[in-house]
Amino acid sequence: MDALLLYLGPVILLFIVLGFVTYAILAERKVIGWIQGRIGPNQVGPWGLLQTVADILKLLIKEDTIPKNADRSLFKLAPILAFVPSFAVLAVMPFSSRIQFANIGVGLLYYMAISSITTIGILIGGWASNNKYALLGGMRSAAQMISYEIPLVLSVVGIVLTVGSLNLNEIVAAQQKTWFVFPQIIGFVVFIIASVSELNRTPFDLPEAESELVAGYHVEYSGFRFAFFMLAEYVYIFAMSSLTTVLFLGGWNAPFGLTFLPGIVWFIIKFALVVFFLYWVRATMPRIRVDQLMQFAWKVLLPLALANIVITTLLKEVPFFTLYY
Amino acid sequence: MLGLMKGLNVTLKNMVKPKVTYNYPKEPLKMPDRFRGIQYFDPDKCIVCNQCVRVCPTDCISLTGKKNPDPEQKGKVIDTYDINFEICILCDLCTEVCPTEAVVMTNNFELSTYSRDELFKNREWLFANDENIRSENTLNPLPAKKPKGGSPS
Amino acid sequence: MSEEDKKPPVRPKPAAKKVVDEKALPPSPKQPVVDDLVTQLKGKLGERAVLEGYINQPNDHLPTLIISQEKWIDVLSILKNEPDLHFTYLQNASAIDYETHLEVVFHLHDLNRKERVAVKVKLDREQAVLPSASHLFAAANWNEREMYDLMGIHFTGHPELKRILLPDEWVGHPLRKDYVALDKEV
Amino acid sequence: MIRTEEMLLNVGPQHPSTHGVLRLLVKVDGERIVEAEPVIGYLHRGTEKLAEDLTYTQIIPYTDRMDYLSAMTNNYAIVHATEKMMGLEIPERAEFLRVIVMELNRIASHLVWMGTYLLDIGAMSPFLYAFRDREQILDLFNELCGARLTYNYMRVGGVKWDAPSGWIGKVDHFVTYLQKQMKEYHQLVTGNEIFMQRTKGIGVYDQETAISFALSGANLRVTGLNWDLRKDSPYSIYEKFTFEVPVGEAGDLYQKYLCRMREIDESLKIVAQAVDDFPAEGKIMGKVPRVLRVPEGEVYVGIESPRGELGCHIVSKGKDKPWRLKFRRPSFYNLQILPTLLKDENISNLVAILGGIDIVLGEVDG
Repeated sequence: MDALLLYLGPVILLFIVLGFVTYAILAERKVIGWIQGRIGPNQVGPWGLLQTVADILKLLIKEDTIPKNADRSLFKLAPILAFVPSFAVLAVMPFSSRIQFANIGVGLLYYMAISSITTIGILIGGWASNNKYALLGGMRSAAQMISYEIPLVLSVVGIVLTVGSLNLNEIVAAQQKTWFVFPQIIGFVVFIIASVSELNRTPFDLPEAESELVAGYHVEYSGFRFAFFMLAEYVYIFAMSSLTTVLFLGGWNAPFGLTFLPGIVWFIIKFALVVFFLYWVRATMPRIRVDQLMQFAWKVLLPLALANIVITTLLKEVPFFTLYY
Repeated sequence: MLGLMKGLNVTLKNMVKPKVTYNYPKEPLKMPDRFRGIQYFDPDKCIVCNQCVRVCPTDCISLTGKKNPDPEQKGKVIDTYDINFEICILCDLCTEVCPTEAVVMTNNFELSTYSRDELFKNREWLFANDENIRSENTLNPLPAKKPKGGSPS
Repeated sequence: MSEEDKKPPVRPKPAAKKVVDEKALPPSPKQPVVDDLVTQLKGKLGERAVLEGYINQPNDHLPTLIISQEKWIDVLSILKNEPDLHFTYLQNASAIDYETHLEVVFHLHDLNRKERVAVKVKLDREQAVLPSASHLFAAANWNEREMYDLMGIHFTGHPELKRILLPDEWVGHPLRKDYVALDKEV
Repeated sequence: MIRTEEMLLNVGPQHPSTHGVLRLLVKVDGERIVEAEPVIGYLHRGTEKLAEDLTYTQIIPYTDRMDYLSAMTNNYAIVHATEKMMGLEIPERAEFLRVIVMELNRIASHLVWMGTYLLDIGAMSPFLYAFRDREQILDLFNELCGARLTYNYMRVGGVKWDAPSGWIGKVDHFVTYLQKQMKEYHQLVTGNEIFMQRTKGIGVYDQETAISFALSGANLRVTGLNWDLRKDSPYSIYEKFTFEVPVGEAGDLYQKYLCRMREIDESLKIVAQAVDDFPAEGKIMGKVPRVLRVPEGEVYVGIESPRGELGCHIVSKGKDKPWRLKFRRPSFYNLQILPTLLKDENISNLVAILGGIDIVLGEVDG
């Protein structure tokens, strides 16, 4: 039974994630549509529920094109390299007190480490396409992801200091009284900004800035390979929203002692709010400029994240605050 | 930060506002009366004065007349009347000059076809296009027969 | 077109001037302006610099000068750089084919005094060559390319005289009256 | 400094941010632009040549297609030049209608500019909000003249249609509506820090450069020069209305944005005044001969289109067709400054600067 679950579990998760991606895309289009005074997709299926299914089907039956002067093997490798880490990071995510695949001691570190591999996939994709826009997009992506990984990691150091562990379960358990969003507010803001940037979403969607670089690193991709890039992007939304929930919003813990709902439901509610916030930001903000993006990471976010660490360590020793830190 | 917050507030408020899109093509779009759509042509009214052909800026109208079959009557009657909708820009000048309102605008605007050849509309097709005809048309009415015409002053 | 062919004019006259003559309009309030301009330019560049100066009455009494081809750049430079003239704004640049000759018109504007002047130069149709004014007016650059492209006037000293609106391999200059389109249907 | 290899990037003619079919040959060093050369003419339809074979009335629908975002001003340019040559009197009601539609069209055009500009910079929603509000203007035009973009509304001597019953009231209603909406735009865009960062101090040029390149419209006014043909060489009945000419100082993109937004406010003021003073009745066509024969001569008139000075230069030989018709197309003049502005800029600024000029390719290419 355990062995069966060991193999079957990830498959089930994969389908859950695919289902999420399908409806996350639809929800994004719907939400942005409503914000913009439109209805959003409503033609395929009731309320457009089958729209993404139709889109994916279209992508699957599309001709598989590879540009003549592209580096064929790298061109094929890139989408896989971009997608696999996005799914692999889900292994350590505690969705509820019982649903988790790998409860490892360095869960947080594992997440951060594995997710950076995607950058290589994007860079390879941009380079192998042999297209100037793709190259620019790939370069931007590499610069951006590397710059923003540092504030992202540093912003959660405060939590690690408080909990004294990198294990995600222990981090959730430590939030039974107070969610970390309150004591770690600076860390939270830095984390949210850096994570939006890691996700390559507006206002940090420079690698695929459609009004500048047409589509950026995936400009030459079509059909199934393009679907993989899209899939990676949305699985990361799934992963990053989960991580935000786990780190700052108390994971499966119920707020105000409202324990009549099971932990997983609370997790989903918090998770959905984070996802909605991402859509909402996307519908509102313009795109930041590439040089300002770098300045922002190194000159604003990094000092803030460092200050947060210092404040956390100091407050840990102050009598009253020890309760929260 | 404040500006960004204000922006988020605006978008959130707009999310619950009523939507402005039309359910076209499921529900046909109602165009105002003056809308310049595909022409309707009434062969009985045409006096073959050729004004529409001369005024057309893109030369998309071609017509031929023949002698009136009724020997009592003078003048000509229309034989063929074609409008090439590949190049017609629906500028309204032909209906403006037509003294008898033989060619008038309708509110129909759907012209898409799978072949360019189908955009070449002849007299019969234009006569059959008799729905949603515009009420005001000519600026150039025949002096005696139509005292008020469509002159909008 | 054929009517014009039948009566070859001995000396080409500007079209606008005829209107003024025929209708015998009352003298324009702007007459002193144009007289002053003509004297000033003639004094600086010699009698032959300005061929004619008149008022284009229908066009809000627009002072109009006809410049000799040789002094074109000198006149423009004086009009632009003289402090009391200061026509720095190139409002419009057109080229016209009168069948007997070509004409280039620059409408200049002084934005401070709100004064306008039109300067014209007549060119031979076969050898339409004019020195470029793009170093005086940055806006003249593309305008001269457009005139070259559509009217076939060669501007000497232009930094990049090539076709601008039509493809580089186009044959002929379409705005010339004797231009024959290759494809009649288009 | 390390020298890197320069790369030739072909932006357009099919690119989301070139607003049509503009092509830019950009030499880039990393993301820095070394040199940019606009290639135009992809939308050249030879309007000026075609016009030589058309009567004055027939030219009007062709002008609709030049600056397709503000066809009313284009209509007016040609009819105004023709009327000036023929010395026609225009009935007051017709002039009022012309001013109302031209100012509404200016608002519509600026709204599209605002929306597409924000889209270039990466914000999606302002684009749809702007189109939502512009749609109301297009509906008004549709009701007035039966078309949403290619109006063909003005005629030599007046306008084609009188206002349908209730139309003036709708215009008045719209003015109030848009004045409210403008506040929302300012909340959404004007104070947005990212937008300010993207536009403040970018694409700056001084007044002398602007005059030398013969820029016009907001592109000229942003350098601090108060120059608006509606004020400085008044045409139609603009002298009757009180309005201000918004002027910038810094000459950067943010000021340009503010200028255009304030121009919308001023246009709304003009429309509101015109609606209030709208003559209860009157003719909409002056005394015009059936066949328009323009006396021999030439005339150049410039009017203030949303993009700048739209001029019409007619040379007539006394026929019913112009001997030569030349349009001073403001986008064509304004685009010329682009290579100068793009030098040593970042690629992200390319779209911001290009968008700031506000070109319509139908007009650039004639």
